[in-house]
Amino acid sequence: MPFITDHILSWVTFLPLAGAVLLWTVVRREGPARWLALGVALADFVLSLHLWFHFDAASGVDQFVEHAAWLADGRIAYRMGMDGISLMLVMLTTFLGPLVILSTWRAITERVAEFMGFLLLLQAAMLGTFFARDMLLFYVFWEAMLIPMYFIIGVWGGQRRLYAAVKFFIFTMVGSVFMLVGILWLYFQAGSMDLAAFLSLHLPRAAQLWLFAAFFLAFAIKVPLWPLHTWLPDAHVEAPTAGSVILAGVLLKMGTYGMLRFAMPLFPEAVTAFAPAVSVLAVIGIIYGALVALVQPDVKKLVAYSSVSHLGFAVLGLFSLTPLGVAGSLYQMLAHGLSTGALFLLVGVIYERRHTREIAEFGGLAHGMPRYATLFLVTTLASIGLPGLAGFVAEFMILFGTFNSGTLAHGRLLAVLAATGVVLGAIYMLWMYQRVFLGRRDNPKNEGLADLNGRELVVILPLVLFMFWLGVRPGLVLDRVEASIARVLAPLGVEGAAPAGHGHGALEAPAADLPAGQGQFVFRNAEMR
Amino acid sequence: MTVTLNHCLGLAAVIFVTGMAGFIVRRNAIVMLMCIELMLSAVNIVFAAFARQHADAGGHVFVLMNFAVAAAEAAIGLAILVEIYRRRRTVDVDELKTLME
Amino acid sequence: MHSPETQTVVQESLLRWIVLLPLLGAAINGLLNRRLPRAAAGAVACGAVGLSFVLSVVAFLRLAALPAGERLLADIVAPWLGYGPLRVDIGFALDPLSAVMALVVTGVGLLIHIYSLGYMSHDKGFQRFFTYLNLFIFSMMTLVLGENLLMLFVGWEGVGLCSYLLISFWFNEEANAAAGKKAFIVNRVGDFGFLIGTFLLGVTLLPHLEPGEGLFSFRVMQHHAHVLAPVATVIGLLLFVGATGKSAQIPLYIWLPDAMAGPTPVSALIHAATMVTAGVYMIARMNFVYVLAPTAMEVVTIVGAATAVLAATIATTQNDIKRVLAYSTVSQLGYMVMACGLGAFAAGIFHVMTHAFFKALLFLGSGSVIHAMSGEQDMRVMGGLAKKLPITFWTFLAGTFAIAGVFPLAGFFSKDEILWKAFSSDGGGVALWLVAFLVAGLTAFYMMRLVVLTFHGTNRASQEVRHHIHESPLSMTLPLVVLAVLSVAGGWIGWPAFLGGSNHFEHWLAPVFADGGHGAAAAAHHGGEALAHGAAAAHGAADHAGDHGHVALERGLAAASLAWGLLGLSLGYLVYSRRTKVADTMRGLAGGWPYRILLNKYYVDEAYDGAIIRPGFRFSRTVLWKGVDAGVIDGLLVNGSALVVAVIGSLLRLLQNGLVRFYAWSFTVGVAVFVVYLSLKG
Amino acid sequence: MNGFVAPSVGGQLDVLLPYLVVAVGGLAIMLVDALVRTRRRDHLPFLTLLVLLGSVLAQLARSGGEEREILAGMMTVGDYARYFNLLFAGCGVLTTVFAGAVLERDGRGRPEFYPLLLFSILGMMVLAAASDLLTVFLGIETMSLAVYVLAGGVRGDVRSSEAGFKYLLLGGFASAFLLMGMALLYGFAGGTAFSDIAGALAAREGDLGLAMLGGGLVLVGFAFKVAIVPFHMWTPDVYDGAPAYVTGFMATAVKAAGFAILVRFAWLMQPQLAFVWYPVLAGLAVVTMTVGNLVALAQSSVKRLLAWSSIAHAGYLMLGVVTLISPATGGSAQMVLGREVGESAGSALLFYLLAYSLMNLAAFGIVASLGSREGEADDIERYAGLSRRRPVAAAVLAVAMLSLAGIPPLVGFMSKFYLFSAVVRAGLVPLAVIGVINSLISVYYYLRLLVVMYMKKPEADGYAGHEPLAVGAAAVLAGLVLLLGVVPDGVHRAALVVFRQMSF
Repeated sequence: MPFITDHILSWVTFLPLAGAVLLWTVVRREGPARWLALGVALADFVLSLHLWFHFDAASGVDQFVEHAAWLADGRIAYRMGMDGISLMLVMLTTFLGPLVILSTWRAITERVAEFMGFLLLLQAAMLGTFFARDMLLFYVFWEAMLIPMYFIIGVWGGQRRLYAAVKFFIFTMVGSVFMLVGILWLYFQAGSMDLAAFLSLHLPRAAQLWLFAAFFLAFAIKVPLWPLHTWLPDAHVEAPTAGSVILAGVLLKMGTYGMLRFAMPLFPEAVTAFAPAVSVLAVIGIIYGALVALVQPDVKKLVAYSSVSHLGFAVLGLFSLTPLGVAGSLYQMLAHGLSTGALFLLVGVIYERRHTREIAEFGGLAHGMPRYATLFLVTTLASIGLPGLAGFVAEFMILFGTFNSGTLAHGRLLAVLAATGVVLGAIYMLWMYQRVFLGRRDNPKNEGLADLNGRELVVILPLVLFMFWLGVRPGLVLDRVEASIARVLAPLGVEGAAPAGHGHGALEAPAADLPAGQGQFVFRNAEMR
Repeated sequence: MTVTLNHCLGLAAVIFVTGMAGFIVRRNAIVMLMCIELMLSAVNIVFAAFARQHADAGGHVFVLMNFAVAAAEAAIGLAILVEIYRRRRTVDVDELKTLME
Repeated sequence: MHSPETQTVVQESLLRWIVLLPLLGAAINGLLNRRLPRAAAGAVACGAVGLSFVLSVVAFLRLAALPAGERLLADIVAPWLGYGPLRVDIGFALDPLSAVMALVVTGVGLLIHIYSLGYMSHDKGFQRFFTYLNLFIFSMMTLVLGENLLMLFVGWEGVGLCSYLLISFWFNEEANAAAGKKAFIVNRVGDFGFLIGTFLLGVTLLPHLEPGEGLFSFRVMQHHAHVLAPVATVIGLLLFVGATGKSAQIPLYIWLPDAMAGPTPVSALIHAATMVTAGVYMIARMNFVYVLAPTAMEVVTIVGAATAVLAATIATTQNDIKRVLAYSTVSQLGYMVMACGLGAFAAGIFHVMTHAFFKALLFLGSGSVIHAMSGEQDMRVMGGLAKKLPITFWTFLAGTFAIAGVFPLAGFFSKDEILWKAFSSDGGGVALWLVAFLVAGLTAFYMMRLVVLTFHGTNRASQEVRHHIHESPLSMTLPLVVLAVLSVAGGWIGWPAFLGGSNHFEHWLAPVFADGGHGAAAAAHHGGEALAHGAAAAHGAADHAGDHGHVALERGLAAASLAWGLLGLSLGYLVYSRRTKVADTMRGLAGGWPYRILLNKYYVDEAYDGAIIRPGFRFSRTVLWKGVDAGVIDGLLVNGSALVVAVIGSLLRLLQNGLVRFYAWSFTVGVAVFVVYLSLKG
Repeated sequence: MNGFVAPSVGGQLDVLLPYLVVAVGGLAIMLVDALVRTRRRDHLPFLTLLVLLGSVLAQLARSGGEEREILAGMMTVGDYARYFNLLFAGCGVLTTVFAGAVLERDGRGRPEFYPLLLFSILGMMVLAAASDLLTVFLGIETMSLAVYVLAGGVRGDVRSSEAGFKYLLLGGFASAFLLMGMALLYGFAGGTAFSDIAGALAAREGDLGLAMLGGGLVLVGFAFKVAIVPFHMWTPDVYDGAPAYVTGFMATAVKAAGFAILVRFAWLMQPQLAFVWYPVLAGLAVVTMTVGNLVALAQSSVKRLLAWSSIAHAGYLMLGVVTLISPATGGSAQMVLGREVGESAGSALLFYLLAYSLMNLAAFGIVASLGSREGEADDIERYAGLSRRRPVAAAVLAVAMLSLAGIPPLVGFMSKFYLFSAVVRAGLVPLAVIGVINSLISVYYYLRLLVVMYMKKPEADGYAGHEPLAVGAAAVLAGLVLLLGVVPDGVHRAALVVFRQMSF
């Protein structure tokens, strides 16, 4: 169907939006609303499969490009494109979409149509953010994400939902507004909002530092990077399950995606200047998040803090400034999306049954609900990076990359410190698992809780499946992103996997005897753009 | 002595400031309205003076317009004031404090 | 895609099935679970392991068929991690070393599977148990046959997981769950070191790889070993941290005794015969690194020796039959580690094998006892079981003599080998020999104590318990017998030269470690002075068989250790069977503080708890969470700034007082300011 | 200059037509109301709409073409004037709709309302086209005098009359300053026509001090009308006291008119005086937006909240004016860069005024519709759960709020985007940063209304007023807010053209 495939990106992006509009205007009754939402999400996933199968991994350039003048004689335009990096996050988004909707089947009982509408709207905004190749367009999608999430938390949330919702909104805005000024400034330097035009600027160092700070703040808050993380636990705890899943699954990745797509290639000098500081923050976040997760009485809050820790890894990988670390970071985005998403879904399951998330309330659940316990365990193991599951690949690549970082000062020390996060991860996760699932089933309220039903299995199993798949066959992802990451990092003049200490002298050596596919890991400034 | 431009301007300034001060100090609404008239007349003096200096009629025209508008304004003001007086039995503006933070 | 270097070696697709069959079994049992009748479940599990044992034998024979120099079968299944220069394959390799381990793991594993059929027959988690057990065999075989360090790590973590699952198998008991968690976490601490070591290894190797070489492939690493020379010590130590976790060495041994919470077959399989020896295997596997790192080797030796002593002393006082065996295991592991530290990798592995036989036997025996005593594990209420459980008793006795190093049982050869290396190697010396010697005696002593308390004298259990005592079913006794035979004869393949044998075992392994020596020589070539020593040590280790210089001395020492062992045995017998002077003096000690210290395992757990765990939690809760998160960031910065803004707002609000005259006044002030400014400007 | 040439109206009728339509229409409606003796008066809004429609048609009949001076240069009618006239007419139409609905509901006859509305619009139209101090003065006063009554003329409503009177007093006080400024400018230029002033400035003849002081006072007069701190004090009280439909009119049309002349006047004085005024105007802009937002945070009354928000927005707009006259425009609009910056600022201002009117009218329309005979919907807490009682009204109000907060893809964001990009382009990055920080603060209180409407449980005494017509009109506005948020280019281009024609 050419009329679809020629504008596939627009279709993928705006199909959910159309669904949302329908849900707010026409389809108001609960049942139909649920099915419509599910249908739309599934359709969107099917559409996105086209991207997966027709993506040309070799080149790594933006593909399925769409362009239409928008403002200022086309200096600001509707520019959409997708490279390997976007592809992965888009697939994650469209893949989670239907599952999330399915997970709310029983959880959301009032204002169903509105809720589903907001979910779809959110999905549209997120997809747009991943596709946008025009800075204003990007910013519009970026900000547009706020509104639906704000409502999802604020209307369908828990006790302190108002506080959480506003906190989420304001926190994110704080970052964005400065980025906006930065974008405007660049706009007049480049004479266009085209990302490519931005990339071709040669900015003075001072300017780079300011602009990087402006952009980075926005993304760091979204990630969230310590110490800007405090909105996350509140948001997670108050948000309904679906909200948490989307939040952890995709929304947080916006931060790391933004860093990778914009902050890093646009301001190479600033990146090298800030990288040490940022990576230190990341490591603090890893350990800090883990330690705080250790003492959380609420399962959801524990998972929330674990996200802080996990995404610390992602940021660390990015600012290791090695292709391996960056790829690992991208992989971490996916792995975390799967495992933490699944964790929130599972927590939601027990919350639906018991209407509490206090760890102390539980114990010995494994007796009554073996399936639930098993899947929960697998997910737990995935999130603590057990080999064979997705998390391990990501953490290994990130830590190895950081350890191997030629540009990052103290790369090795940081990698070592970060690795302690792996240990701590095991501690807080397994301790939580023990207190919730093992031991005697003392609390009578936990008697006779139903095990996972068919619908819940359908929601969880695909995620678990992919945890294994990504754990065993990373090539699925890595082969598709290699070229794109190389392109994105080109402005940084990052050398390939040249070892630490070996400085630039050693660059030519690997270039010479690396076979094709590895040669691209050696960048010379000539090859930028 | 001959009346120069500066004399006129000086006089106007004095009257204007008087009106201004009166507006700020006095609490009687009617007096405040009169203070505004006072300031306007100061303006008229300036216009007239400059009109003479530039030998240009525009200033005089302005003065005339000014009278008209001032009258209209006073009329409306008094009308609303009457409405207020009906309800409040006062013309003390400091009493008008139902609207405040 | 097969990385080029595998072309040179024989491709043997058999290997993957050795690993995958148990996984298949686990999958079947796991998915069908209760739906599968016990008999079928048992059959599936044992069948899977049995098959992979058979395949291991086949593979072993094929390997043996090759000329000694090129004994290597490889099976590269698929690429795993491929990104730029980083290339790691999913692949398996069989060389003399892994062949030995494979046979031991699948063989002993099979026996224990069979044993479990009887032992777990009444447990409602029967299918789950065999799922985990098969899963363990799968992980362990991945660890053993892994073609590269990362595959080994996969297995490494896998066995850790399985031990977690099996220790907390009866998770109804909070204690069991806790024990499982403890095991996993302590191992994680070890893995931390292992990972860092891996990174350092990879980073150092990366720039020297030829195209398509798998970064962590053992072959590749061995081939490039010389470039590791500068960092070998650090790598060696880091990897050893991992070993201290898995193989329960100081300071991370604390998890193993608690691990006895698991079902006894698990203790036998995982916490005695196979998994805990993974650390030793890994060190032997990475011998080419260690031979370059004399310092690391010394550390390994010392830690091993210390652990051996510490655990042995504790073992003498424990009352729980399984705990005694657990500490004995720790101490024996110390032995093996020490051997590796001395460069006597072959001897270490040899002891791994023999220990697998007799320690498995002992655990299964104790299991049989516990089974008979309807779950009782405290030896103080046992006794006099010899007559009631004849098979168990005699097999157990065989095991005891084996571990005590009685000639010509298995234990004698391996232990004597290690003692000799402790004495003769450049790393060792008289002092070390004495330590090891002491441990040997202690071992004999506490093992005999165990035997006496359990089987000798009259039973001290309650009426109905005593009433139920009965010999175990065939499925349990059969493995006992087989293992007993192995414990007796298993050592003969390592019959040493000085007793007129020709240590087949060491020769079989020689190529693996000889190459290590080779690499060391190369390194000595590259690395220069500092490493010559280590290289020499390796040589001493590698081809000591050929050296007949100290035959007399060797014989003397062997005799001494044998005598010493017997002394220990008889001492144990005397003290705990009938009243004598010696016994009384010994008992006199029992009340004293040395005894209490030993009984409480040197208070190590308490120390960890008080020094690290509690403070850690307190810090996280009070300082980080309540303090930094809630207090500083949210309270001070976020809500604080919001508050300031709000306050300013409501202050400005006060200006809006509704007074026209005030409004006019502010207006005028504004004008005045403007005018003044203009007059200044103009 | 000879001011004694009798202005020949002949040949200018076509241009004057819109003005005449409104003026005559206003008078006509007064007569009709006086003559027709029916109790019901729902024909008045209808007639008003007709008049406004007529003026609009008269506009469009003669759109395009050059600016033309008419009435001997008293007025200059061109696209600039037309742009604003259409804006005023639009505001008038919606105000009429809202007022009609509300007055009908409250059963309050206000026959004088509609003609006065028209007269105030007439004043605005004159103001937008004024090219002579005299017309400026007449325009402002016509507008103001009418609005005083619109605000204060609700019989039997103390708050209303108090608001009206306060407005009148301070308005008079302010016009005194305005006039004094004009007088001084007259003294400087020797004529009241803008051309005279421009000429004098260009020739640098006469006492520039007079020009600066006079111009400054005139600016103060305008600043009062558009509520720039510290000349804003009347705003919250009057907005609060006046009925919502009038407040909406004041917040949009009156403000727009004020800026219409402010922009024109600033551009007129720009060449010589930019450097003198620019810093103080910048200061005023910053203070205005900051004070407006900060105080708005502390509001519990919706109308006061909107009042303060309108002050804040006046601050943003002032930022545009600052950019317009900033040194970046090169002191002389003839330089190319200066010209570009000037254009971007001017067009941004025009677009912003339109956008601001759309979203504000939508908001006030809803507020007006929610009220009842007992009183207006002013207490923010009683909006609780509105989304359940009046979903459409709540949604419209929510859109308006988000747009005011500058969240994409709503026109509020686009207008801020155009404005701030002009500011940044002029190199005034610090001002832009202050601006965005302010809009960040503003988010908080705009969200508060959303929180109350959507996230709080409904109260028993919650507002439930329901005026389908008013809500419908507001919904249309909300639609426009969204539409122009997505495709603002057309309007922005128009604004650009309009401003060009006015300025060069």
